[in-house]
Amino acid sequence: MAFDIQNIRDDFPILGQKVNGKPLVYLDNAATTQKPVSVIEAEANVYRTINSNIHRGVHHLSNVCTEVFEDVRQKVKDFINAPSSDEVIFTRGTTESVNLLAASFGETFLNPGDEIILTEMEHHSNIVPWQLLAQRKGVTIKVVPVTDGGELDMQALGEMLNEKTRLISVAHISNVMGTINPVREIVALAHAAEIPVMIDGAQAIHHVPVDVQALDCDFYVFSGHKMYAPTGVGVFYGKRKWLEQMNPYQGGGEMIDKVSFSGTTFNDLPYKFEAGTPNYAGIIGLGAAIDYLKQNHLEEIWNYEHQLFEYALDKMKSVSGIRFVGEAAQHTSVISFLLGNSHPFDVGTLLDKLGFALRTGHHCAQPLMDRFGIPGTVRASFAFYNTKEEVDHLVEALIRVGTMLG
Amino acid sequence: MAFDIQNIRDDFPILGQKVNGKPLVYLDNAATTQKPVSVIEAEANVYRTINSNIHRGVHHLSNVCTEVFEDVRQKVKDFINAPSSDEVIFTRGTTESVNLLAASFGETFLNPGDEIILTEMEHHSNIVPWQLLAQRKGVTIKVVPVTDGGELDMQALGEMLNEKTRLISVAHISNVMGTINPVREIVALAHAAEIPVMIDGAQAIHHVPVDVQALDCDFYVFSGHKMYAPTGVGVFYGKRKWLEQMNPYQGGGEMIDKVSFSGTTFNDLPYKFEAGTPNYAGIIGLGAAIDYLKQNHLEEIWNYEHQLFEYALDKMKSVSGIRFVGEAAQHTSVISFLLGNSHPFDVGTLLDKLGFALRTGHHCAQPLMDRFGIPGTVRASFAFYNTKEEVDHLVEALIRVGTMLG
Amino acid sequence: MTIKEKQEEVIEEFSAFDDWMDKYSLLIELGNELDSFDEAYRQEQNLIDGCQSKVWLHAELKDGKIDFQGDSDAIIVKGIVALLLRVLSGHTPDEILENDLFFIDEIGLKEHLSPTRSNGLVAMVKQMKAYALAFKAKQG
Amino acid sequence: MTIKEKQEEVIEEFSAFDDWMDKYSLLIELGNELDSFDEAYRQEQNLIDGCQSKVWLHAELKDGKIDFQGDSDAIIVKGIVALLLRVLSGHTPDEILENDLFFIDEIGLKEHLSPTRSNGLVAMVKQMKAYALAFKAKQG
Ligand SMILES: Cc1ncc(COP(=O)(O)O)c(C=O)c1O
Ligand SMILES: Cc1ncc(COP(=O)(O)O)c(C=O)c1O
Repeated sequence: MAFDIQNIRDDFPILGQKVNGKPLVYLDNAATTQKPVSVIEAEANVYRTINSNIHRGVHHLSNVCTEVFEDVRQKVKDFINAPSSDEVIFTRGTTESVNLLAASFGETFLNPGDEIILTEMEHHSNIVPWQLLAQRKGVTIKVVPVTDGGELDMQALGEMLNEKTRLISVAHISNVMGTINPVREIVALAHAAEIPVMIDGAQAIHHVPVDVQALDCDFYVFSGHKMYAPTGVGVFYGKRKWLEQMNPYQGGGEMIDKVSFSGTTFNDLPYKFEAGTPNYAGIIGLGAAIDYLKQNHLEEIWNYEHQLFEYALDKMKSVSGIRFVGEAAQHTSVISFLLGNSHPFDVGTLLDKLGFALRTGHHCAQPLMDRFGIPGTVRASFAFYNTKEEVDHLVEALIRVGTMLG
Repeated sequence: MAFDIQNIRDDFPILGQKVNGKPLVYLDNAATTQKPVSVIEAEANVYRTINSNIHRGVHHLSNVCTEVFEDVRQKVKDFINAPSSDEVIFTRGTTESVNLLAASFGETFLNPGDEIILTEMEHHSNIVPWQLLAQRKGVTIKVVPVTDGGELDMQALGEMLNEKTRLISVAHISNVMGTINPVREIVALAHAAEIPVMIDGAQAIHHVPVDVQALDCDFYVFSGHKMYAPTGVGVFYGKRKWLEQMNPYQGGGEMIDKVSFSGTTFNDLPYKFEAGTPNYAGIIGLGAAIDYLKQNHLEEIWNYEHQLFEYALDKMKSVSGIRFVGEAAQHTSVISFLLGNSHPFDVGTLLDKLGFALRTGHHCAQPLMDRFGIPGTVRASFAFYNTKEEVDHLVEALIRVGTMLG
Repeated sequence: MTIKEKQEEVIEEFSAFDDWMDKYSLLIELGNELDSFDEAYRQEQNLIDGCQSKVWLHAELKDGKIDFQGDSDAIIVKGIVALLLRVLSGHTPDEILENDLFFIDEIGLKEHLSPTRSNGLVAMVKQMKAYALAFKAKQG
Repeated sequence: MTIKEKQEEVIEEFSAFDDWMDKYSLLIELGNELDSFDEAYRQEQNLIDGCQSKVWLHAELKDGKIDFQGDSDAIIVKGIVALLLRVLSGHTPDEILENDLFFIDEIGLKEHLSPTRSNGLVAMVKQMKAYALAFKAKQG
């Protein structure tokens, strides 16, 4: 079946916009993706037809809404091939998922002097929760360096592991450089030393196959809004053996079994980690996003994205003065660059006037900027609704902008 | 201007539904409210027209989306009359807001032996976060008893205050009984002893005027989904003097100023407490909900609800064998009751078959159920789109159900 | 009667009613008529706490057949318990394990046996099958 | 020229251009032509870190008038800085405090002075007004 880009684009109403009088070229997909009609309507239809607070209701709407909601847990389980939907916990986003792990795993298992390993290419959301925990708990953070090419220094990682290491937390894919990290190898290495691994899948879940059993990772987290689903939805996957031992995360409705002032007991998985009314309408939107991706054949989406990326990289190389930040062999459709000595803000601002939406700045990865000694980059990140024509126009625009900025 | 109930109902698409062949009578508003078209469309339109990750973008969509998002902060500030929009922090819901306070205020100010005061009528979301904190920190929880009539024992509260008390956290309105607590008096009492007060406004924000400056409360929290806005949105209001001193809550994007592995500094208010991509589409929906309420004249909505409540209470008294749980003088439109010795589940199930959506069970307030020695209640909770005719039908249905259950 | 025949009998009985309220009247009647639960068995280990309602279940093997006793604090749930006992009690572990329970769907009570319902009935059916498995294992 | 007249002059200059890219070419030119910032003033306390770009601002009172110097690491921001200096530098604190800055809106650069933009310009304008207030207070 051919991948029909025009059909695909028609599914995303926002793509027809004009910006500053120019057709919108949306290349800020690593920040957030656009939503197909089916996702927008799935969420709106919750409110139009079944809206009711979920769980423990005896009335019709509540039961229907609960079933549709719980179906999504099943869909997520299938999407990441988790052993059980009990291991799929809904959060507000990747950031909350990492904070959940830092709070629950941290409170349960970490003690002063323990070490956790992060990398120099992590997003702030996979750094700051650990720094806050480190302060509270007297834990030390070790940082795997990044090579000039934008890859993890695996040898350094190997040397960092020791008997004090309690956790490795690493991005599956860098949000700045698109580097695909060798997460399977990292898990194997860590497990040899009986150390659990969390993978930050925010940039991976929609671009590469994710099979948590094949990866054998202990935790895997991602955001809905970066995979064509609504905002305010995230997933925290954890192996049952950890989830059962971990302290609960937040307190509130849903996550309890019995509450009394003399003692409270907690609900079973996954509810133990889901306090309060969840964003069920948004989560039902996530279910629709998964359906949409499957209907459009994930393999084809990934192939298309990969071709588009290769095409873009090749074309962009021709822009005079362009410097790429991160040129890893394993790469998804995220390209960070600088144009001569121009400030990323200037490049981004001019591109905006030509209709292009790109992100500039440190991309919430300041340690990586420091590593390369740069204040920021311009980042073009592609999704499967982008086209080769858009790439061509981008290249023309870059040449024009480069000339203007001298 | 007359309050036109038919126009109002037309704004809520779900209300036209049939359930089990009967017209839906939705009386589960304390669990979650229905959404007007303007809210549903506001959220959908974000995705159709301006969706882009907010803050720090240089491109058009990102700027527009950021402005619309930040406008809502202003709307919430005005709605609760906060001194500054910097004191308005967006969360996932009431539950997360309480957990935020427990984590940040708790970590910053509480020490072993300190006491915090809750009440017997709190929702689990205003109990369990404090229990988890108490365990971590060696803090003691004191509990204000509830009278037979369903009011707070204010004398007991007064006697509980002492030099070890660090915080009072109390519901503005009980989600089970509709009791309006004398929060202004509680704040005055507490402030005389220099103790801060958090008010759980989940059941109040849309039913009574809330002016945080008039209340002089230190913290006020509520959920969007209970005030006609989307799921996955909550508000945490806090006085600047506390917010500035409190440790950050979660780590991640947005809440930082500078990140490096040698030391991280945090962003200004309100961002210091907002880690990660917020649920901006849902939050923009909250803005639309506030606009909708204002367009329909809050005073008229409250008056109508109050009349409806008085009408309902009066009519329901005529049902033989009915027992009300909580009969406070100050009351919103929430009525908990039991029918003879019938189990709430049976009453709720039969009512459902007649088209009525009511909630049964402990309503996430088990300590209150224990207080009254009951397993649960049946709860009818009204919103301004409910009608006297619906009340009449409910009363007929209750009589029928009462007879069936004997 | 086989489990299948008993189920068909129940379906037949309920087919007389079009109206939900009539079906529920019958359930309430069945609940009220259910043999009283032996108080000696009203113990923690026989309790299934469904949050909205409680279910008690006791099982014994007599002459190779399982004798179930059950109860609930909610009368509608108790009516469904009565139906489940009528259909499954007095059968061998093998029979219980081999037969699907199709009557619940057919008489329109499926929603009460959905895993998202917190009335204890899903857990009760699972528990009945678990007893059958356990007794079967014991018999060898 | 008064602040008002200067603003009108800027608007006049920009009105020649319909196309965004031409406007930005002019801004870039203005940025490139801006008097170089005295390196002695490139200090922490003169830095406004707008996250996307940095702005430096120095102010001195000379003969009752404020002499501003400014810079930015982004050339477009620097162009806007140049315009702000041209309009406000060399005026008395009172003049600076009394005059609204309407030219930014008129020439279509409003978005760069939105509080949600993180380029440092909003903070810079605030800072210029704050200097005017401070010098006014000092003069008594
Ligand atoms: C690798 C990575 N981790 C974490 C995050 C944070 O995700 P969110 O803002 O949705 O919580 C992002 C998103 O920018 C990301 O790219
Ligand atoms: C008084 C009260 N507090 C807290 C909550 C929890 O709200 P949420 O589930 O939206 O976090 C509720 C909602 O049921 C409530 O009624």
